[in-house]
Amino acid sequence: MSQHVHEHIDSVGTYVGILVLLLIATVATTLVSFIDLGNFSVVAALAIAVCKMLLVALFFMHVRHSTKLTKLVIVGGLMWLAILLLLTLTDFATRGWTGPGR
Amino acid sequence: MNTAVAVEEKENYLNNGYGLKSWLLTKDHKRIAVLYFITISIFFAIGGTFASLIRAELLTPPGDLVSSETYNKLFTMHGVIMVFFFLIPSIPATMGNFFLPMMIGARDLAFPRVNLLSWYLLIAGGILAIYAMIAGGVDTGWTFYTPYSTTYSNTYVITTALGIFVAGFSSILTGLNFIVTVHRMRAPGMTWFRMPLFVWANYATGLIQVLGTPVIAVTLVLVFCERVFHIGIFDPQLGGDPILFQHLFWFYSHPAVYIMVLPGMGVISELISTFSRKAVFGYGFVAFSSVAIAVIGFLVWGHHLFVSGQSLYAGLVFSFLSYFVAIPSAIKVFNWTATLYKGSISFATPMLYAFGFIGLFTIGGLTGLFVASLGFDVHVTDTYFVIAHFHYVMVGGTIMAYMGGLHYWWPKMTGRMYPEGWAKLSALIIFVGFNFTFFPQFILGYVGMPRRYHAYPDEYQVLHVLSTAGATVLALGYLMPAVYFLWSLRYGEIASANPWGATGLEWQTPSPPPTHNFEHIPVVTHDAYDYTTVPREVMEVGR
Amino acid sequence: MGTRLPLFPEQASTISVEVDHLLYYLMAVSIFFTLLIFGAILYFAVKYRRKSDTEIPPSVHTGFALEIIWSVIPFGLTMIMFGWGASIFFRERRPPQDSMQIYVVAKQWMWKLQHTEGQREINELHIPINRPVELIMTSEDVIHSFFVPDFRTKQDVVPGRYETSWFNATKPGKYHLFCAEYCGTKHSGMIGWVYAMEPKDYEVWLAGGPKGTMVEAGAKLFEDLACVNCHHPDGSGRGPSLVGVFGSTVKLVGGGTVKADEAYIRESILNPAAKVVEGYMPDMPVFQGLVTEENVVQLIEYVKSLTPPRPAAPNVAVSSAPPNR
Amino acid sequence: MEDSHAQAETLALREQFDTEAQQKDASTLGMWIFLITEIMFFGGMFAAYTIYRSAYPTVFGVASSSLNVTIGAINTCVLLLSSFTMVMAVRAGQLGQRNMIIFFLIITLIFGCVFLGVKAYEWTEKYEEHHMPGQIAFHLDGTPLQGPAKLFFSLYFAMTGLHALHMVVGVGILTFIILETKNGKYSADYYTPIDIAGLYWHFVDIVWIFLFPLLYLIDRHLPK
Repeated sequence: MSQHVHEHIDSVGTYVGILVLLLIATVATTLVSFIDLGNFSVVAALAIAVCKMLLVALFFMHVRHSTKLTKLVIVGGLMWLAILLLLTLTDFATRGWTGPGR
Repeated sequence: MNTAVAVEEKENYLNNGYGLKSWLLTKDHKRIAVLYFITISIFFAIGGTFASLIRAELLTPPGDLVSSETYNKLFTMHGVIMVFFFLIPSIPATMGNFFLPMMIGARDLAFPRVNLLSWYLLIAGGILAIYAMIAGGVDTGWTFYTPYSTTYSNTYVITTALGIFVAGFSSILTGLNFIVTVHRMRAPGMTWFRMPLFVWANYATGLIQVLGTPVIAVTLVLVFCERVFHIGIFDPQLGGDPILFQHLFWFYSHPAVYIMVLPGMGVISELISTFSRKAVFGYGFVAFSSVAIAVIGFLVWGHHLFVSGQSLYAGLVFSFLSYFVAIPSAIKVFNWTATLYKGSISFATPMLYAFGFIGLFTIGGLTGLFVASLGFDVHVTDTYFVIAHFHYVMVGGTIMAYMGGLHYWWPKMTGRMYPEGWAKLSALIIFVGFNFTFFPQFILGYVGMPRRYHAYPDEYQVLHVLSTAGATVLALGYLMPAVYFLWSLRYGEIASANPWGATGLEWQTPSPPPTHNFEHIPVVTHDAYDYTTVPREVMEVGR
Repeated sequence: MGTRLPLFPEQASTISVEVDHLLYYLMAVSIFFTLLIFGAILYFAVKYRRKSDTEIPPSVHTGFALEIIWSVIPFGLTMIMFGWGASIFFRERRPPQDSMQIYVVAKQWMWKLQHTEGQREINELHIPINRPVELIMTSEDVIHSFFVPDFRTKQDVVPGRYETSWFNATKPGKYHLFCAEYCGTKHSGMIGWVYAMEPKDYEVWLAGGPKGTMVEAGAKLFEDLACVNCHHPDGSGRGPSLVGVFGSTVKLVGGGTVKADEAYIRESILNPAAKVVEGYMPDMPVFQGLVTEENVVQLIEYVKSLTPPRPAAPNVAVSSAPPNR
Repeated sequence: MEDSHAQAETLALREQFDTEAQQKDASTLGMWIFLITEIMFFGGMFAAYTIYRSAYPTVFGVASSSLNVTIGAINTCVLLLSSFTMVMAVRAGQLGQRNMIIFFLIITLIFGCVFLGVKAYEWTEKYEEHHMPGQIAFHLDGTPLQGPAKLFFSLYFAMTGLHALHMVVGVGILTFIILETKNGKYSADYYTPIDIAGLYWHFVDIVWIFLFPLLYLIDRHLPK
């Protein structure tokens, strides 16, 4: 039952590369926020944040090499966060809707 | 008697250390389970005392026994203690802790020290809650609705919230421990679909504990901040929205209902199988229905908010989703009933509780369909109808299962049998008392009696008197086991390793079990509930 | 003492009949399944009781078809519950357009009610039968809930906004009014009576009240609070004209629109800078703390009176434009 | 009795496990599940944030612009650097280089403390500007809606405060692990605690990755 864990030891170069990408993304998100993108600016900010999250998770947290179960746990956790946000929004986004004829 | 004790002096988890330290610093999941059992029994007694006082007050229409301040504190503390300090830890922390590792053939949970820590957290939370009660109590209702709890109540809200916060982490850690244990600690051959259904149920419960509890923790942190710093998150004066609190609160507290009842369903699966000597009908369906309930349970919380000012469309969405919980619940009930078909049915006390559970849970579940129906719920929400409904699920369901499981596993935990005659009598008294207490409340609710009322109009008195009378019977029913269980510790018949002729791994080791559960880690070669594996002589000795 | 044993509430409103019919359906389904389960358990328990200590019953295979059947059929029955309940709810939440309006202000621990004709009541509500009555409700402190069991209506009353509820009483009589959301120490004392009266009796009762309608009270406040100095009817003042505003869609500074309903007018009085009308400065003083919730609803009623009733409202759908929150 | 059991179990393999791989698997899974709990814990606040930002978009923009974006961005970089040094420490653990573990952990610790120091500075600044919701003199220029402005800062303090609390806990864990490494507890065969502490540290980093744009970068393009 215990699948043996193969230790993947990433090179220093990989980690440095990821760090550089993360720093660039930080500068990018800051600069992008000074450009008027309308409603899209939230999307841009979140998209960059999600990319950064993926870099940290996949490389620094070794999710790349993790078991399927770990990946399932992570995806599940994010799904539950989505449930919390989206179902709460079903209320707040439809406040005041009274339906057809009003 | 004495000779029997002498003969029985094998090493087991109970006699391998007697000092206080050997208990308070134990890492043995069985001892921790016993610690939990003692703790929550005390909380049950406290919560029960509050309930009795509430019923006594409601015997007469005017508020004459206690003042309205006191009454409000009584029902609040009854709810807080029963929900957070009894029902949520009840089955998982006692029987789950004790038997989940044994049932999958493990020596212990994955994280024994975390397990002990979670008991201490419950104690710490409990002490805070009890301190709050002694210091002056709290009167917000166990739901802590804002802005009453944040701005208007001048009782011990912060201390109580802190207590629940701490106890919440106890629950999280228990769930986490169970999940990891089930994934990583199964004995050789113990595949997922050979696991007893009790393990499945506790696994599903663990998912809810891990995913839901943090949300109420952070909500209580916000309530705390609102009271101390007046941050405005739930304050309409600053543009905050009190309904947001209700969303966050019920995001946890609705699934919490399943934290309470799922392990009970797991117990019932074990009982029904053992006492009809049949594999549970539709094993796979019952197993998956536990997980399905855990998942769907997170999608329905808005049905507590139908009249609260939630939007019309959110109401429709949540009502619709609520009915999906009915499918896995129905699957369970039908499969249990079908398990009896062509079985060999024994009427031992645990089985009586199992019958009681199925009956009462059926009524509790079906009235759940009533209150999920929008137009109907508008009328009965916040009335005694709802009180009756959730007591049928919580008391008629969870506590029936808890009592059934306790009788079932008592010989394994203590090495002694309980007195069967008394136990049957008390099971009967509890069933009758329960129905007398709570059935009239359905009618009361539909007629219009709102919940949390200290005084009420005269015409509701007859039903209230019935309910209080039933509660008296019920209290008697709960006192009897307390007495005969204690009695059995010393005078009970010595229990064999497998007094019921059951199949689980926990029955293949002596009663009480040795510290490391098994002499040798078992190798599992059969599906769960395969009664052909039980030796004939065990069945003959079995009662 | 309990002189009668009520097992069923009065059917005193149009909706109560519908809710009761839904109850009958729910009960029929429940009783059927309860009897089915209880009966099966009892029958099996007796028929298959253990006859010898060592017997091992034959194993019974799981019937896949059976599992599907007993999942799908009950689910179908519950979908009827959903649809039926939802249709009642939908009507319950949408007051008819010709409803007579009554303003409700809840506070710990009393109900304060105002009729547009000027009658004011505490913990008592007089209404005519056979006429839809819409309640426009707010709370001064915590959440309360307006509950009339005999009408089968209940609605939480939330501070900081208006909730509505409506009913059409069908039987003259005296009915319980309860606060159903726990609101503090004297929660169980926050009760009252609803008097449903024949329309002519209601007229008599109304006439016995004080002179001066809510509109008149609102108009007086409008002058006393000096609103009139800026909000000129012809739009020449520093504030926008309020004529014809109620029910219209207002353009706001910074883009966006808002429907001028009760909530918007309340917000504009208490916190005027929140949503400023296009073309105006946010320089109206804040009235939060200066006017009571009851004053606010009088002002709202006055503002409403400045909008002539639309002849046979041509039911314009506004739901396509999402509201601001 | 207890003693003999205690002796039977070594630090690297506790009595309830059969193999070291099983133990490492269990610990890692346990940590990940704990992190899921943390996601939901922060999730409650993110839900509140989402609701109020969509209700009061303009005020949130004004309030956000009052935060110091340069400091925020620099602090983000500090935290990312600390994540890098943390993963380097884990790598040193994998290779069994004890001195490198200690070296990188100390650097991580320093970065963590710098982050907290900067955070403390920012909070002080907010306090002096009367932007703290608990203050009676609370006032935010540029918007007439002081209530919702307060809401923004409540969320700001609650979220960054909760994050900082996690950082403090992280600093405690790192200190403990540095000491344990010094005592020679870890090797290439057993470095699970370092690995797990790393997961925690990176998670806290990820939370900040979201907090930074959500709190500091709303409507920056608008003229002040």
